[in-house]
Amino acid sequence: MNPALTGFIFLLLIATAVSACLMKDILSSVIALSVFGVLLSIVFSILQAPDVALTQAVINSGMITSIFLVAYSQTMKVRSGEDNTRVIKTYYPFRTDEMVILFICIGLGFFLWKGIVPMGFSSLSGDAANHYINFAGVETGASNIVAAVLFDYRGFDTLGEIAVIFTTVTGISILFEGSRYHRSSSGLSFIVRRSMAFVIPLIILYASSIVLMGHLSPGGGFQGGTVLATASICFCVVYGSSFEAARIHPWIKETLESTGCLFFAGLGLIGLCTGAGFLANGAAGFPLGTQGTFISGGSIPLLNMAVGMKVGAGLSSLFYSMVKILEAPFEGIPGEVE
Amino acid sequence: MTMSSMSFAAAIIIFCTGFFTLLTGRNLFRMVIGISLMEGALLLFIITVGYVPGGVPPLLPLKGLPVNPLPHAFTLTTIVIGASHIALALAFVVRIHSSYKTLDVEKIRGLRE
Amino acid sequence: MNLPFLHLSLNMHPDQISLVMGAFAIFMTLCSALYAYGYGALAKKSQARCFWMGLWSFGVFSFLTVLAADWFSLIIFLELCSISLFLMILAGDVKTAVMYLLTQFAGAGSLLIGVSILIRDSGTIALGPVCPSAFPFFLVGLGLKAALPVMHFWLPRTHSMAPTPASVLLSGFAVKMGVYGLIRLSSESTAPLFLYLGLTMAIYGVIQALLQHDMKRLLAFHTFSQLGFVMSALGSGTEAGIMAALFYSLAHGIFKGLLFCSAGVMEKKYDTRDLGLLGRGIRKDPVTFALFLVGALAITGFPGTSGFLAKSLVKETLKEGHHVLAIQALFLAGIGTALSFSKMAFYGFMKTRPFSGKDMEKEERPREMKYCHAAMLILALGTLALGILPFSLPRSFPMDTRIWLSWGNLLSALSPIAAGILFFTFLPGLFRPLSIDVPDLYWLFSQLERPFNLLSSVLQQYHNGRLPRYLKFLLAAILIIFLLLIRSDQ
Amino acid sequence: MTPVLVILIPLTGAFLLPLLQFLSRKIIVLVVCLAGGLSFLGNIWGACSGWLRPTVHLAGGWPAHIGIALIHDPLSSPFLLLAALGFGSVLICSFDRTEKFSWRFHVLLFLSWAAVNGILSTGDLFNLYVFYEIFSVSAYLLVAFSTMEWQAIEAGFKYLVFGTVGAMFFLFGTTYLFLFTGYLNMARISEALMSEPGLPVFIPAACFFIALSIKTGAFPSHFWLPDAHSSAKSLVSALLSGVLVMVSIYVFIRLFSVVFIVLKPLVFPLMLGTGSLSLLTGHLMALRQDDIKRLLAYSTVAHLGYILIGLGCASAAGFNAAIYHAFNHMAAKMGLFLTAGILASHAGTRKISELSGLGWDLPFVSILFVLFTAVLVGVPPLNGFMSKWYITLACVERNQAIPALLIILGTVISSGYYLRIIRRLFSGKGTQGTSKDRGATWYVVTLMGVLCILLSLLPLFPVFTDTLHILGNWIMDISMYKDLVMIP
Repeated sequence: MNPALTGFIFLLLIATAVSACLMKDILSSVIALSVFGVLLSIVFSILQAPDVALTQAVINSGMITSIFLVAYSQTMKVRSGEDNTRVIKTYYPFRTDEMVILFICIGLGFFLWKGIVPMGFSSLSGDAANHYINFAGVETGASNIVAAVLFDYRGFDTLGEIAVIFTTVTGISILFEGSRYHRSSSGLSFIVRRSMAFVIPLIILYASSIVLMGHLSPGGGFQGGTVLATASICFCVVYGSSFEAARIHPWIKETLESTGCLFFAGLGLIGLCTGAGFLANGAAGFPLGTQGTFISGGSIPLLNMAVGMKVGAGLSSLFYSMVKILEAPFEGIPGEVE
Repeated sequence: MTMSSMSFAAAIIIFCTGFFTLLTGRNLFRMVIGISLMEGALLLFIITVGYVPGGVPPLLPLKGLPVNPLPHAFTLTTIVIGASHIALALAFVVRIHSSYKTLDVEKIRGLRE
Repeated sequence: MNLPFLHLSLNMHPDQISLVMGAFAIFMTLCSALYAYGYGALAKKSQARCFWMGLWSFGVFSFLTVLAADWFSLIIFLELCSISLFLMILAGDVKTAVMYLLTQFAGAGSLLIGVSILIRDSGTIALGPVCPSAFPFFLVGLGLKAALPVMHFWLPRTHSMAPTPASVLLSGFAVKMGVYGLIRLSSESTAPLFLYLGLTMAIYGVIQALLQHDMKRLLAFHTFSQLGFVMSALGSGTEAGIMAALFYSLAHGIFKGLLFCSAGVMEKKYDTRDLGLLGRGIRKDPVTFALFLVGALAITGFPGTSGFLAKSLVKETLKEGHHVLAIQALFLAGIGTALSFSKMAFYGFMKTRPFSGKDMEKEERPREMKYCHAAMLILALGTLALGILPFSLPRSFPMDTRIWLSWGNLLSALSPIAAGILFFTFLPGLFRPLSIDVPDLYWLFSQLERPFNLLSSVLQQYHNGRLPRYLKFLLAAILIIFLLLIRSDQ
Repeated sequence: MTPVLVILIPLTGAFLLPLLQFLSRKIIVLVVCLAGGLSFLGNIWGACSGWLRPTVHLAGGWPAHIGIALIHDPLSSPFLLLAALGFGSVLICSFDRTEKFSWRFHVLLFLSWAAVNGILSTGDLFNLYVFYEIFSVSAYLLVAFSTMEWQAIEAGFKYLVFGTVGAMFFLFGTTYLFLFTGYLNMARISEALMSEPGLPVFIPAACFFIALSIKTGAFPSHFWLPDAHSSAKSLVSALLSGVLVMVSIYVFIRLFSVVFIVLKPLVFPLMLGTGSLSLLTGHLMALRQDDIKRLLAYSTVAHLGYILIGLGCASAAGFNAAIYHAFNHMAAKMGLFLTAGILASHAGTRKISELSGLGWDLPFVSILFVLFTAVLVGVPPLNGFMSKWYITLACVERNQAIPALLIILGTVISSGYYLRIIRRLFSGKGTQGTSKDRGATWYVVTLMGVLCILLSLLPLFPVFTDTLHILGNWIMDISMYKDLVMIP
């Protein structure tokens, strides 16, 4: 790729980051952050990481931005006695202490830079990487080496990862336990709602293709699951927040999520039972199939499905927990606030 | 400048920007934005570690020397974990706002001494 | 490295000194218990429970302390003794008790560091002289227990504020355990240091005692001064010196216990310890006065009492070491002792009470007071027995006892007493009890908590709940860690 | 049974609970008890097998440098035991009558249990990070669990911000090490770093040091700790102070004794300094507290200082002492937090100045409180004294005078502030007369008291000294660990 163009994209990336830092209005900052996320996913694809680019686009710039906006709108609801100032101060010119912090941050950056200089920015290093590249196809049957690493070689990490999402979802539903759905929102106009009805199945189809083809092409359970969750966010935006809750009860989502997790763990236990080790794939007797065909990769598609189920249900219930209105009583501001 | 060095530099600069935002932002949202920027920078950093000049994506069949797939697997995990952090932080922000009625972090100091 | 706990602890190997001290510990505990039974001043049931628990555990632990064969177990039991005493003092005054405990913990800590240095440097922790690198820690630690100069700041307050039975044990045995440690520590090289410390203590204690108006504080300073005698005996650095120090501690423990007991009885009777407010005890309570007199004579070294023998022993050992100056200093201290006990006897017992209009005498409880008197009687008999027994059993004592009965020795023992009494008779105005407390080092050490308070209030200002500020500290710390590591890397 | 089950049992318990949420409470309780009991047994088994015969499980059957190896060795086994005791007691406490039963709480509890076991078992750096994040996220949420309290939310947020920064530095360190060596397995990284001198290893070392000191709550980044530990529910505070903090200590030991073995003379003095400062700060701050739980939280900072000083000695004796102290601190601090919770709920306030006379109302609990404080202060025959003495010995052995003196100073200061509470407890008169309310917490507190006494008795047996010896040797001599991981 043209180095000048690459350089420009990097500059743009930095510029969006700085603008997310400096913009006066929070909403503008959030939008800048979203742009930053998209640019980052472009950079990832430049860096030959399609899987990551997809995930970044879906999760960071899609899901997280929407959660940002939900949180923002939650805090902007006017209540009596509320401090409504959104912008607390202007950010330029910098105060002295901010200058000091800036310099210290630059110093930190200098040290971090020092760590990579002697490496000379080279090459594929390590036995592990070589092994993956040379043997992943044979040993796991998957075409997507990243999926092979993620679900087979280092499948245990992935178990941990879904546990992190599980924890977060549980936690957020704890944090918003005393809340209920907002009734007033009736969604957008009729035309939008009808056209959405056509789009939603396509989104779900797309999501399931990402999930099911995870072992063949970039994508997989995380990405597909997030797209699924996006469908449910669309429901919320287009039909109003109480619609989806009425159709799909939160309990169903929690059940789906838990089932996904248990499915993953169960697949791992099969490997353990056959004596090949937890989350073993070919060694545990999963048919590896022909590499490049749909039925290949042993347990990887199954794991992808489990993860997709889990992530989709988890993220949408996370979103719905945040959309609900807090009913927490005003507890008074502790201590004296200047 | 090579691709890697540019990328590393960008990652470190963005990380410092994020840290700066976290430290100086008085609004809770801005702090979360700072965290988010730091996470993004970290992702870029990890991906760059696995980058090989002239590499191809790690998809079989290979059409050349592929980049290191291990950092990609990392990054996927990190993205999800980072997203969890941010979602959790935002949930906390909403909760704090409902009890303190403010987003100014300097005023959120019920616990002290 | 071998982690030393089991091989070393609970290591009991008593020699003669230990056995004597052990017997003495039991004796003192029992006397104190008897006295406390009669004393009964503890208002609340909980306090009394606390006190008795402390007393009996003190008996056990102090016995174990002196039996220990290595420094580590000695320290452990010593600290347990401190806790028992803490419980006992708690029944009197909480603040004093806390102060006492903190002091003793600091001492024990210093001792423990000393022991760990000992393990590192000499490999053995058997009782005995220690290597020079560990010596300062031992000196500080044992000094805090034995109230060496500067480290004695806790002593007057503790002795005066504690309930009297606790004071009896404090002065009678607790301080002696420190001395016991110092006895074990002493060697040729430490002798001069101990001698000078001892002389300082003897003189300073007497001067302070003369200025006191609180009976128990006065006695406390005398404890300090008498410990000076013990230390100067150790200062001779000989076997005989150690013998003398040991004997002196025993004798002092008994008669000081007796003196505290009588002060306690007076306090109980008149509800005050102020010498300016007391008096007339000689007529109201002649028994107490008589017993007090035995103690007072003993502490001044009147022939026939244990004090006489002890002082003679100390003098003897100092003479052998040709420490003429030391003998003279001790002579001066002896005069001071006689003076201050004349003062105590006069103002405490003989003088007519100034506020006779309001009779503050309490209802007596004769039956229980009897136990007090019994305990005092035992102590008095002990004093006399220690004074006479060595003469009747010459072989049981390592030195020839008869030479002390020479006229010269008797004269030198009697002359400071006579001088003291004479001074007191002719210059009574000088020694009238003051109405103010004379400052001691305690004030200085009560300021010790100031820097800590200051520091913690400064720290508190930084824990002010401001998250950005916390993060700034974090950033600074990150940079410092990077800098430290990069510097040492290059 | 393999190390993986030790992680999997609590994890499955956590995943299972949401499915049961509409079933009757009895069934949920039964499942919780079952999962808890199995996890407890699993931890005990892991500890025993790790001690007697170090075991390696290769997840997916791949060799350690390609896949992930889970290892139970003599270093992880004491911590597994500690986790079993801590989590087990908190699980029992959660059935107390005064606690509102909530299955979500148990989900978080099991998740953090699984995460702790994962951290203790894994031999892979990135896997460690993942488990660390489950652990951290569940810890933030456990802190914030009582959602109606503003303190809990604020503390949770502060903890989250600190923890996230720490996690990022952790990941930076991991990435640098991966950049340098191409491995993620700790033993492999260590080997590779040894064979390739000249790399700027200090940068990942600094990153890890920062990350771990944030996660532990050591001096410059301890600010979140008192907030979090004092605002959470009592049993959560007990868990945080007793177990979760110690897990970070484990990571400290593991990382700096295995991975950064080349930097040994650089990092450990730093740890000593951090430990000394934490000790001083914690004690001095505790001196001025009027909130009993906050005081205890600051005391946790101080005790972290003790442990870090022990580690900083970088000798077998120091590591032993630190681990022994971790146990003692766990038993005593958990007991203290739980008793403080009982006392505070009885008094209706957490202010020390308003606890007067509670000692007469709740004599048993108060006496246990005194016992626990005595352990933490270091009263001679008790275990706290023993471990402090070992730490002092280790310091003196390495010629570190200042930390040794600080330990003594800390003892004096801490006895000062604990005596203040005790004095307040037993001053004045009781109000309601002796209370005989015995909830589950009461039994756990008793258990902790018994545990303290058992731990105090341990040094009386020569076996204990030998055990510590083996442990110290294992930590100091990492070749055994490397052999274990790299051969299969």
